[in-house]
Amino acid sequence: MRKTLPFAIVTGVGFFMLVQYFVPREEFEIIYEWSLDWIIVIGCFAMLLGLWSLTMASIHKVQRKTPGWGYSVIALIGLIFMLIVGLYPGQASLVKGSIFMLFFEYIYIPIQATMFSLLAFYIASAAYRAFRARTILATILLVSALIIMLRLVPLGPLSSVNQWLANFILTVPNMAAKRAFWIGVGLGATATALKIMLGIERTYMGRD
Amino acid sequence: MVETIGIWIAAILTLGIFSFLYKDNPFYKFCESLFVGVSAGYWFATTFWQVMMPKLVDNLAAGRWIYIIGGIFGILMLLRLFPKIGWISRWSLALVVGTTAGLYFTRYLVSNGMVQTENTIMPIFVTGNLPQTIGNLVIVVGTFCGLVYFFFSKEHKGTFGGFAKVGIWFIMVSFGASFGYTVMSRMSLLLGRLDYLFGTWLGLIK
Amino acid sequence: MRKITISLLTIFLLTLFVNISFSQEEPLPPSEVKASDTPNDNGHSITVTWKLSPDDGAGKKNVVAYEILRSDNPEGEFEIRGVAPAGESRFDDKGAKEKTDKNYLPGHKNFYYKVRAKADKTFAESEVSNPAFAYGQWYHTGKTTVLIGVILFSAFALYFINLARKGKKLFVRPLAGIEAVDEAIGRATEMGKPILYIIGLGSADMIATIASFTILSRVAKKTAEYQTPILIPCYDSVVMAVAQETVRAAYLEAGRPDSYKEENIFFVTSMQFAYVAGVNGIMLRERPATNFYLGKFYAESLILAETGSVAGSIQISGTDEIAQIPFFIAATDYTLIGEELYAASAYLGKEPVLLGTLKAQDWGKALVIISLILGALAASFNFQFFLNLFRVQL
Amino acid sequence: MSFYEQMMNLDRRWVYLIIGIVVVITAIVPFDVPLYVTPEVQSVYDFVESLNSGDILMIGVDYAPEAMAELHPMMYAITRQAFKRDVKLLLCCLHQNGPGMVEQVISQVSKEYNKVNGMDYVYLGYKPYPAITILAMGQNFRIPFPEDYYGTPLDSLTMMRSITNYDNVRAILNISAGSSTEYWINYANGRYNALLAIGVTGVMTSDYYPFLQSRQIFGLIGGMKGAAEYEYLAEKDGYISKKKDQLSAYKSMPIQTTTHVVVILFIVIGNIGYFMSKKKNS
Repeated sequence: MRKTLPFAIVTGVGFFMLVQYFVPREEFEIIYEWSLDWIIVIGCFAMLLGLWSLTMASIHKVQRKTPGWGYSVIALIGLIFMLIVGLYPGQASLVKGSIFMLFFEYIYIPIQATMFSLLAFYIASAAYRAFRARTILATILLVSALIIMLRLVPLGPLSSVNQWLANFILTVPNMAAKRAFWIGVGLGATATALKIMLGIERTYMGRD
Repeated sequence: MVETIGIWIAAILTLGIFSFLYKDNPFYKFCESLFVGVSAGYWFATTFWQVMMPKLVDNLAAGRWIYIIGGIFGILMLLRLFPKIGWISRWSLALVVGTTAGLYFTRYLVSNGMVQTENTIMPIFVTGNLPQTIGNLVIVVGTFCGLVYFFFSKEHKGTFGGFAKVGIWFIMVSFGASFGYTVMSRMSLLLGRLDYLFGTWLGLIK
Repeated sequence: MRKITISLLTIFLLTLFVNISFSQEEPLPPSEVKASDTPNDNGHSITVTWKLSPDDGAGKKNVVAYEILRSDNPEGEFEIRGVAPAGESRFDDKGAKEKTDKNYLPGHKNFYYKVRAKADKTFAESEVSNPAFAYGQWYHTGKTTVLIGVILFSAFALYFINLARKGKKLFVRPLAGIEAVDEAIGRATEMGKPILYIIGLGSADMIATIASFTILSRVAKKTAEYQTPILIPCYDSVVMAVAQETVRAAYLEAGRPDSYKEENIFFVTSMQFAYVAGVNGIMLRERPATNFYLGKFYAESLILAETGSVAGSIQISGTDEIAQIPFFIAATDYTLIGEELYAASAYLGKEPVLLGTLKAQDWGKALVIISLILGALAASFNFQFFLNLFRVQL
Repeated sequence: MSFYEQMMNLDRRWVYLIIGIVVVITAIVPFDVPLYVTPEVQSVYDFVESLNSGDILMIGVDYAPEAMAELHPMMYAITRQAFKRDVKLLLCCLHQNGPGMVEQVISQVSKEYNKVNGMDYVYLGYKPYPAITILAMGQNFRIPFPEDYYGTPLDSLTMMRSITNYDNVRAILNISAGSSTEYWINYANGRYNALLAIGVTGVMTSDYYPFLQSRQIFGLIGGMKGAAEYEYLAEKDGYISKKKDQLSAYKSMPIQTTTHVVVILFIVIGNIGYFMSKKKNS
């Protein structure tokens, strides 16, 4: 029960999903649709696990008075508050103008957008520190990035030369590399899926 | 009124996050904790209403009892919270992993393997069009070398190693191009934030 | 006399007028309307074909579209099921499979079709077609190429796994990112600091995430042996559950089940940048000696990697998300590129069966290379047959 | 520590500060940047120019508010150009968080040009599973979208009477920040031979250039720069105007240029430092 059943399930549903790809019949299609929905439902229940983990971790920090426990209190308050105003009013909480959505708009969105915009600084810093022509590979990466970036800089008569070069990079070597990359990923993913279905790769699922 | 207060709060939180660029500080820590808490609450409530309700509750209410299976496996998942019977939750994990492994087997083989191969098959010789001929030739050679780079069971030595080397060069060119283009997107994001601070909040620019 | 002339003239003019206004006569109807089950489907669709109306095409009496009508009784009332543009001679009358759907088309029930050639204001109807019913198929004939691919690939894999089981040594070339793993764990142990392992933003069902679990399992086993704590902040609750299982099993295998701490594998939040904010905090406050970023990553990759580098950690990254690899290359110490991420578990485990599948992947690539070369030649010389082999129907 | 070594180990906060200062200064003192219009943007613009009044253009809008900065300018410029030329628009949205935003754009622009919903444009709304939806629309728009965004059955919309599937639209423009673009290319173009052009975020641009080479798309508007080029063309022909503040991407080009110059300089300086300190050590 503990050991065998999970792998029987993996192999069973795995092969069913493989077979249904080739069978257009209605019965297969319906089971396929159900399984996808079941997985979504399982994910919904699993949300509770996440919530539990987050809450318990914060409570532990507060109880043990670990350094910075006050911030855990803030996280907890934010969480509980959002749950109350998000769940208690029913689906009305998702309507624009509700307290829930106001919090989303004026707290979540601005922080989210600002975190995202930090990338503007980080990309500059990464360019400064990491783009050094240490090896041939690093040099190629750097030169290709420079050519693309120069597209945004008016270079006068050189502009059209650079445009041509950038266009060549994007349509020829870029395409070849991406194709090779994607084909490799495709085969690797297929192999991983096969390993799971055959039960060769089972590290992800406990052993006791 | 609500809007004005909202904009002020948003602007202050924006500054709090930016302060992280200087160094980790209590202001940032406050914003971070608030952000984590609020986002988790938002995520839970919206998923509950937008996914859980239509996928499980509405289906059951409409008499589609088969959905109870999803519910049962979902509840089994929660047994993880009880160490003694936590192992039962593996059945649910098995269902999730098994289903998608079966799906991905063909999905990746088709969309990444076969479709990409099909797209790469192109005539090398295009009569009367030298640039295109050269371009196509380089693409085929580049894809070939790129694939050689990803060979794991053969040592990259000799001619084979040479191909692999050219392959990783091609890949690096492509990564450089990605990087170069992304700079633009990231700067746009920063502009958006500054627009908010100086325009929406302070009203300095229009 | 004059009166008669006028009335005659009126009649003449009228007929002329009528003639002009009706000069757009009915077009000729389409012919040979045939109905049959749509192949390769779930059994709720009927394909209708017809011969174009002779008035279809440029310079003729303007058929603008065809309307397809259906009835379950050849004499009964027909309802419009769809429109096909002029020049088209085929229509799939695709229905829904749910009985409750408005558009439900029952299988195994006879239907009759008519096709109406529409001109601007008038139309002409064809004869009623033969009866046809829809039924589902057991095999999708358009997917044979895929089936061959699946069989070939599985055969390669099984063959090499078998070979490996029999004890044949399979060579794998070294990967810098993998060789750095041991060193990175060792460094954390020396410094007495934890290891941070980030599985990324993927859900538990993504291949990159699964590949990351398999690497995590080997890494966790080593951390168990070295007694170095491993922190895993998670973005997805199912991923968290799987990660807990994985690490618990690894500790058990290493013979250190008591050192396993479930609270070290915890959930942060499922919103991209909030997660990043939380992880940033962990990096700066716990100061892990080593950060692993393995799995599915999006825009946050650079924020994580830069913060990690501020914190002075050694960083090993890997993802199959092509747009993020440049940033990992720039900001972390070692990067596994695409397929290397999937291969990593075989490298770390050195289990023969896993190496066997690596070999199968290589053979897959060899096959692709051969097809590429043959295909390029075929395309250069216009061998359409060979090109069609790769076409996959959906 | 030598000067070069110091330069090499410059605290990253200086880098942040310089970027910040440059952005703020350029925002205060803007200047005109000469713009090189790339052929892949020009061809999208020329295509819309070539449409006659009454022709139907389909726009698949697949982005969420996060990508608004880069993609909204394209969306606005194209809809304005189309409406001014009396081209009819058919819109759909395949991004979960996008439908409301698309509605805002189309209702605003349609008001500017007195266009009527159902006659001059139809907004189909949102459906999940982009691949399936795109395939189904190739058969008939009514399969995934029996009703439009506002709940009106498609058959009762005047504009939809002559429209069944991709065959009835002159071309599809996909403005997208996600993977749905791949499906538009593989299915709408690959399976149904629809004429397709795309507008994507800067991050995605290099991924989609290859499809230009293989002629699966006839044009590509990449990120803020592509949007600025489009706005530049549209302004020249009088479809949008600077006075009404309708050139948001073009307006940000000075900042894009200066920041790019700074990033390029960082790379160059970093490398000079690297080589000089290496020389010294050896």
